[in-house]
Amino acid sequence: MTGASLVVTDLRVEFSGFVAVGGVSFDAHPGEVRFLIGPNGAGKTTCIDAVTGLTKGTGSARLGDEELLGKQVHKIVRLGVGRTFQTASVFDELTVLQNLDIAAGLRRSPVSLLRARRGVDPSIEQALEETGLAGELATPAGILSHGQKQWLEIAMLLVQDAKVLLLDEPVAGMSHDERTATGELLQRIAAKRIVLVVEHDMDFMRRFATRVTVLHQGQVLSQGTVAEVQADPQVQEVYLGTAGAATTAAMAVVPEPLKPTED
Amino acid sequence: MTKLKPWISLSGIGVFAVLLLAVAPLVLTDHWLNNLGKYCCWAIAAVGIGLAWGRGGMLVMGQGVFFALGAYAMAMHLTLETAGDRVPGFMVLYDPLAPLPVFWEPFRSAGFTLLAIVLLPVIVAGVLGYALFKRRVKGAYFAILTQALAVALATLISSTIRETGGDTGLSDFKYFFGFVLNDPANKLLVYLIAAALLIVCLLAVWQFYRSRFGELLVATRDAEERVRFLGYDPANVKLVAFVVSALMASIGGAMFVPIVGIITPAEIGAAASILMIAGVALGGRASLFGPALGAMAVGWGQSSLGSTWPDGWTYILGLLFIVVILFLPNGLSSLPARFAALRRRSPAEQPAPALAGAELEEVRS
Amino acid sequence: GDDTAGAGSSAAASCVDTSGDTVKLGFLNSLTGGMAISEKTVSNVLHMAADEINADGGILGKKIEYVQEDGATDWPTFAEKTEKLLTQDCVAAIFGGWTSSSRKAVKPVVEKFNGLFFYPVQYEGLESSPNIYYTGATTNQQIIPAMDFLASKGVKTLFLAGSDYVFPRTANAIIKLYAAKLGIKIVGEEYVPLDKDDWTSQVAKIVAAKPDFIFNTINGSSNVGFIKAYYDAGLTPAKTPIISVSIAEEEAPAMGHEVTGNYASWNYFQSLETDTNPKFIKSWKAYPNSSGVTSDPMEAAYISLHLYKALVEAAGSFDVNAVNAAAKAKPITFDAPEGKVTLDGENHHISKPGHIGRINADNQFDIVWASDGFIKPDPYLEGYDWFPADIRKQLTDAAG
Amino acid sequence: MDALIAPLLNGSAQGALLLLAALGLSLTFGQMGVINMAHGEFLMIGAFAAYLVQQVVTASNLSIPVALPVAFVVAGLFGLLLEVTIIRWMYRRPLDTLLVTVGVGLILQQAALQIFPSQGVPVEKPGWLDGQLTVLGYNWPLRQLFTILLATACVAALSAWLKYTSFGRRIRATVHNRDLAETTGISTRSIDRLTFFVGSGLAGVAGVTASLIGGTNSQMGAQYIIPAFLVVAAGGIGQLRGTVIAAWAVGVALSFFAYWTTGSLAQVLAFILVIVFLQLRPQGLFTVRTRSLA
Amino acid sequence: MLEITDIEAGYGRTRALHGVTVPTGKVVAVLGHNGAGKTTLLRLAIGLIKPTKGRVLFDGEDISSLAPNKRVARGMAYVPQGQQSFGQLTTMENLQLVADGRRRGKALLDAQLARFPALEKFATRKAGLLSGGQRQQLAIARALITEPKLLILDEPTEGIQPTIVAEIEQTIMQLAGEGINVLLVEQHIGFALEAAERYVVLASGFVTHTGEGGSAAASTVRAAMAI
Ligand SMILES: Nc1ncnc2c1ncn2[C@@H]1O[C@H](COP(=O)(O)OP(=O)(O)OP(=O)(O)O)[C@@H](O)[C@H]1O
Ligand SMILES: Nc1ncnc2c1ncn2[C@@H]1O[C@H](COP(=O)(O)OP(=O)(O)OP(=O)(O)O)[C@@H](O)[C@H]1O
Ligand SMILES: NC(N)=O
Ligand SMILES: [Mg+2]
Ligand SMILES: [Mg+2]
Repeated sequence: MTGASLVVTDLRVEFSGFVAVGGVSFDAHPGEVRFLIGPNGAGKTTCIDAVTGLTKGTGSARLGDEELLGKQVHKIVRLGVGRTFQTASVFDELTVLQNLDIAAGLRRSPVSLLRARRGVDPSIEQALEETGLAGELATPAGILSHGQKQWLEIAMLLVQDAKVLLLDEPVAGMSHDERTATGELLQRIAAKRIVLVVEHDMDFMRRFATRVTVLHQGQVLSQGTVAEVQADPQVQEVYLGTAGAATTAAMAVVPEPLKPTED
Repeated sequence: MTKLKPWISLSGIGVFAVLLLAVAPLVLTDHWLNNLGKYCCWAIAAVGIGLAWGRGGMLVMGQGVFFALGAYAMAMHLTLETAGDRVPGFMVLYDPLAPLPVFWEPFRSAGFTLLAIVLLPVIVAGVLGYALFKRRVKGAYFAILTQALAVALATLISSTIRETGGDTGLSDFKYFFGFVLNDPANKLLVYLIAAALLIVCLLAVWQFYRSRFGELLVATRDAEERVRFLGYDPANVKLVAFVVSALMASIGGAMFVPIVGIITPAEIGAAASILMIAGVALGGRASLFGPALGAMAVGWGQSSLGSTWPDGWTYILGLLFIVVILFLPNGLSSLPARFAALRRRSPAEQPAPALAGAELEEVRS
Repeated sequence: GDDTAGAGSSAAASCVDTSGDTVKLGFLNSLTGGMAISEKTVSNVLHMAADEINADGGILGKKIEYVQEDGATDWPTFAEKTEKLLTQDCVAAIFGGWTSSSRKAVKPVVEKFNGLFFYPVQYEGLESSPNIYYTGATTNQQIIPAMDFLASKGVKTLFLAGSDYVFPRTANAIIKLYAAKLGIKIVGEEYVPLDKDDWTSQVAKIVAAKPDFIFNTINGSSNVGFIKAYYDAGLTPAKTPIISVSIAEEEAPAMGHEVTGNYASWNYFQSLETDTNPKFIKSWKAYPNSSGVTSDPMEAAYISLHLYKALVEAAGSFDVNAVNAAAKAKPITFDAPEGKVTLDGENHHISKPGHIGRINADNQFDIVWASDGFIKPDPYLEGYDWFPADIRKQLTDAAG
Repeated sequence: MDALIAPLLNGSAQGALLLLAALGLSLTFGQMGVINMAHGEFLMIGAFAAYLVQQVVTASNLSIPVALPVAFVVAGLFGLLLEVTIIRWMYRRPLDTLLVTVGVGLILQQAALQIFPSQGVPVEKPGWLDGQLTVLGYNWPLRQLFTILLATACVAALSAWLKYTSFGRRIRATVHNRDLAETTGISTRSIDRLTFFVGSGLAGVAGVTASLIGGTNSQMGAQYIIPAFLVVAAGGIGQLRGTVIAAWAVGVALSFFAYWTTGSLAQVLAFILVIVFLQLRPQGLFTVRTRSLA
Repeated sequence: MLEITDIEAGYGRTRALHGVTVPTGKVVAVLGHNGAGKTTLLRLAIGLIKPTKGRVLFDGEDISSLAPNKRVARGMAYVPQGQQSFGQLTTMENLQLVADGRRRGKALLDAQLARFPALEKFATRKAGLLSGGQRQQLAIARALITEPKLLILDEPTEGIQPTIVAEIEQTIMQLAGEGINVLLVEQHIGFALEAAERYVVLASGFVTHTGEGGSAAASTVRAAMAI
């Protein structure tokens, strides 16, 4: 199934009458870092929820030949779809190693579950290297910082060998350098996998996105390259800000003063 | 939740086995040996609760149900063995002409009885657990539901006097699979079986805890939904732990019958189920030895303190719940680690908890 | 392991030691749990009887030294404590128990160790054991007199209300047999678990069934709920009276005026006028922690200890076999508050007078009916042709 | 007709008592997440309070109306004491509150057994509750009507308090996230104490009613605790509306089962019914969903 | 107004802050990598954790042992990291919670609704069902209703859409202009320093740099924080 794409067609999610996602279509392919952006409440997280089985949705979401909608969460995961959460969730009582070992366990036989672990799986070692968590091997995940937990989540997806990584605001709360490191990590990962990122950090998006889909009020507002999307006046209006480039610059490395302040 | 090195735990079980199987029969009177046998039965059930609750986060407040399955299966067999061809005496009065109830018949067979002791809890816990876990019933709901189930079963047994002996229970067994129960030698044999079964259960959970399944169980306890997103069905993980713990309760119940000589609905109802938990909490819910030792301690307290000072024992038991849960949520077995922590004063030198340290060594070796 | 102070001796032979100037006796009552509300009093009156006997010089000149054990309303605990009393404490005899379930738990243990158990509460009969003495009523001393009383009042229809356990179920089985003989129709039969107080649904059925009388075999606090539901429903002793076998002077006060006018069948009432009763009442009222009223079960418990003294002194020994032989050798009697009772050495029950009392405004009982003298105990109802012989045979076979 | 109307009316009254017992739990369990197994003993305290009031207010017509607020306050104070000494340390460990309060319940029961006459004490029903109301040919005891009215009044007062007052909002906020509530300026300590006081006080009110139905003794609380928890669970955590419906349904079911089968079997069947229901709707009748994974 | 001097604090046996002193100023930015201890410092400031050593003064008064709600009553407000709201309460109830019992409560509430239109739109929805950004807006609105003297913000723009980020940043500047003191944790160093009068950089719980704010400081800080 290597090389299969994630194709979402006419996805709809309703919550007792409220249409959170109203017919969204997009696709994502291995080799690209796909961004999903849009105003707060646009339905980005809900899209991911629907694709991963957390929320019921109609329409279609296919990974290669497999329809994902309607399957149970763990079955979808077994098809190779992994995700992270807007608020990081790892197993606080277990160490980093144990967290990763559980993530890697998916491919093991039930009998091996009954045996004790011996040594560290090579795939885990590699994921630790990639995410820079090697030094935290024995740290209980509960006392990792916010950002470290997010890396741990990504590492768990790596050892899980997920073909699709759906990342909900993976760099929220990270410092600039950490964002850069994470972005580069995603680029490396994306070489062989599908990576879909939800983010509000436009600087981050500009640096690492290959293609962008913009959602607004549960609909696709715009789709294309970073430059195309940024140039879209509609996107500027509802998301980037009326001042377009100027507001975007507020997020940039060297911001322009927004408004003079008198002390 | 100190994690001991595997060989330490294993030799601990060894020492425990020697104490129970060799030392105890030599030094204890028949009466106290019999009592110790009874505590072993509770300890077997407690080991299961430790697995389900301590590691799996499922507070089973109705372990009496599974205790009952084993106990009543065994008691029905022993009752029939004692009655021979006749209908058991207690049934006669309510309907002298009616035959033995149908569900009693197969328990004439020793093989069926043994099979039932193992399979009944597996089937019942399997179906019940599947239904509850798939529907994501957990936490307090699960606790209260299982407790309600225990109460319902106890009430049902109490009210079916001809079929089950009712509130009076089943008692007055003369034989145990052909052995005369009144014979002290056979009593010793029964005790040894119970003690050996306890050791076997400890070994089983020892392996569980050090296995990957043990880690997965803890992960499921702490973040069930997250486990789902790693491709596991947490319902199955919990189901395994629940079924195993039910099986242990059933075994405990089955051995309780020949040792104590009577089983009644009171041994399986709300109070009894909670008392089993008291032992587990006292010893340390997530530790290996805690549940068993805690259950034995509570049993012993009941026999000895409950004897010399009955009113006081109730207060002590009440206070035990309060003090242990409040100050020692991980039970008495967490005391050594706490003292150790006190001795190592400076927190800066000791940033990682004990768990991490042990884990590290395990990885490096 | 377990480090308890085992005496080291094996349990096989009796370890009772009466060589000193005391004799050890065991008292076994539920001091905690649900039945404590009833059994505490029995325990207390046993203490009073022991004090009395000790003040009087003891048994065979030996002072009673008692070991009080808690049965904790748990039948296996009753069994365990019986074994402990017999093999660890080496008591010469055990006194106590209340529910029939507790007695059935004790029975195999006293039989196994050839001990003695004195049981003080009215019960369902159909039992006798060489190791148990029954000082409460068997069915022909309480249930049957009550039925005779009902027949004498011309009762035609009867409703049975009981707690869901062995005594009420068995008692009602017997009542139904006798009612058929007496031509009384049973128009309903309801049971509620011992630990449940709410009788409203069942009383609604009683209202609908309109019986002439209600036969009440409810035990414990559930009685309060029954009486309240009865009163709430507008049932009255004038039209639908109750006859109870487990409401006595102890229980009635907790029911207030709502129980007034109803009946109870017992052997002993506080209002009984005998030579010995005033002294018994006086001692009890003065006794520490006493409830202030005397009642049938506590009187039977009082009898049990005195009867034991009489038995041992007749045997000249504390040995169980000697005691049992003495019981058979000649009739042992005791001048009890209910009158002079005589022990039947064969079935180990005592003769008792039957009385029906009616509850007055003070929650005391006015005696309205008395049997023709003392009734000989007949636990297997051998003197009653309406009791099926085949059941009797099956029961005795199963027991033997 | 009687076969239908009698169980329906009796059951409604039974449900009302269950509701009174469950109401306080729905606060302390539903709103605060505390599984108070000593709630039954608070109910017992309310009943004993009613008895003590009757020793002072001897006019039996007056004593019960006086006993209701007194029992509320007395049981409430016991609850407050429990909160201040024990529960306050345990808000992050809901399952552990269950075990701790089992211990508290044991102690309270034993204390009551030793303090009061072991057989229990009489609580006299006021004269104005004597008699029956004829409903479709069935003579419905007035006391049952009283139970229903009392339960209705308590539910109305409680739900208004929770829904429309700032106290109510604060309670709900504290339940949801203690740290956040605290940093929002809510004194979570006072909210905890107040909530626990009211929840336990309601048990006291239930106790007064229970004392008119069954015995007033050390064991009385035990028979209400499990059914009351089942009612709260079946209604949906923190959902008063659900608690009301569940209590009524369980009461009526109990009564119908008792009418058609036996008293014991009715208990069993009612329990099974609730368990099966909860299997079908694990979050109870009414559910609150959030998006968090926790 | 808020003085934090020589603080040591942590979680259980883990110490997260070592001898931290925060410079005083109208707007103080706290910078640092993941896990540096920024959130811990703010939790300490509002009183959710207690220092094992050191002093916390507010308006000259030692508040080290004061419960958080008392600190709020004295004029501090806190917006925690991670878009926290009372999920079971509606948006409106979340706001009423803080408006209750305040003199100008209603007016303050309306002002916030005007500032964040999404909140007005979803006034009757349970806050637990809002999107992450909506919840963050709600959290800020809640803090502002209390008319704080000192506003403690933990990454207030995390997970917020750019238009609203701009608005929040504007709001912060504006509040600072109105004389409200701000203790701010921000990953957008540019904005943080722009707004800040002083800044402090934390690394592994130690203070590594402090200095005056202003855009000019950005390159210094960035150099200091380079991995
Ligand atoms: N279970 C639910 N019930 C009702 N409404 C919901 C539910 N889940 C989400 N919503 C609504 O659906 C809309 C989309 O939410 P979603 O979380 O997908 O937004 P988002 O694009 O991820 O926003 P953000 O960037 O703020 O995280 C929001 O208005 C939210 O309030
Ligand atoms: N509840 C906790 N228990 C134990 N240690 C904790 C806890 N919370 C945080 N820590 C530890 O304290 C240190 C500081 O964490 P803190 O959350 O203050 O970092 P931060 O600077 O806010 O990071 P981020 O930018 O990721 O939010 C980290 O090493 C973290 O592991
Ligand atoms: N013997 C009785 N009352 O159980
Ligand atoms: Mg989102
Ligand atoms: Mg932080």
